[in-house]
Amino acid sequence: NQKAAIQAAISKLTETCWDKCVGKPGSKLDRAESECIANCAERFLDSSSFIMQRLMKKQ
Amino acid sequence: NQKAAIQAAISKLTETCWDKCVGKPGSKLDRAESECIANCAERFLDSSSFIMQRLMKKQ
Amino acid sequence: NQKAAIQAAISKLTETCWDKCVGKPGSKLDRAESECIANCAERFLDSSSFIMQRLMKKQ
Amino acid sequence: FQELVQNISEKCFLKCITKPGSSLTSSEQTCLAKCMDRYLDAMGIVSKTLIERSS
Amino acid sequence: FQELVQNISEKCFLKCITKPGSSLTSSEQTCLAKCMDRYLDAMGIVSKTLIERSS
Amino acid sequence: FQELVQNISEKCFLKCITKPGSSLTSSEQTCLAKCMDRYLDAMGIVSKTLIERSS
Repeated sequence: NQKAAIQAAISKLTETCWDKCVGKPGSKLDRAESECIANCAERFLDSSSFIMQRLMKKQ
Repeated sequence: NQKAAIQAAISKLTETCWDKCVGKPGSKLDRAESECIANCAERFLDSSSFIMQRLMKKQ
Repeated sequence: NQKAAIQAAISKLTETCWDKCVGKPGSKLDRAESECIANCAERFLDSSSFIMQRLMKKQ
Repeated sequence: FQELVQNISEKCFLKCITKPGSSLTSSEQTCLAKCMDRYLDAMGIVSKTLIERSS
Repeated sequence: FQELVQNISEKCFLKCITKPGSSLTSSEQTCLAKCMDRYLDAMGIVSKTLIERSS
Repeated sequence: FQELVQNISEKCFLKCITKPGSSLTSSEQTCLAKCMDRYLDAMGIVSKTLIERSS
């Protein structure tokens, strides 16, 4: 169902953006880390839809 | 069932501790590697239960 | 079924050999990259069958 | 819930327990606690982003 | 098809978007396009190898 | 069993076959054999630890 799909996407994206953006865990996410995570999630979704559209044109 | 869950846990933990502890494979695991693997497995389980308890308090 | 198993194997092997062989993506795979991918796929299959045979002897 | 515990445990074990010893030290526990909180923060940002985009 | 999109997105995001900014730049898009084409090339080589071996 | 073969193949391929050539060399085979034995040793230690803790 859709809810499970969204939760799986949140789970996977969090792992990807955590690895890309977060260093030593501090007492809060600093501004650079927070921005990086938000941009990482947005750009990952942009990248996926770019890839999907381009793949569909090829077929 | 429980047996499958334990085998999955063994499989996953072996991968994690292998990556953390074993270098170039020799003719046997040296003492530092063996200790590292045992401690890695113990501390991973400690960490998981620490995380689980802390998550449950938050909810 | 067999077709799904082959597709899963293609998918997994492509990931492994991509990580091992391809650097910055260019306008085509250069010769070293193509050879590396083909050899990587062949040697991975050799390695798997070597491991499988050796494991079966142990049991 | 199980999957969340699993993901946080893996990510934070790698960051916080670099040389596993004979018990969890207090500094390792502090690191795990912070790491878990930051992971939940990160997940919150990701969720917000995904929900804004899908609406 | 979904799994292919997922695999290419993950591999190519890591290679092409090193510092995610406020939008996809044109050079990031070029990189994604090349990366996707090279990934399909790699998959073609792997498929050929697997099919030759299994026959 | 299939999953064990898969895990060992992946871990040991990465450790032992750094530059895949036109055949498996004998030193690569020796490395694979040792690597598999050490992986099984590691799995034995992990299993023992898990079983002791869960009893």
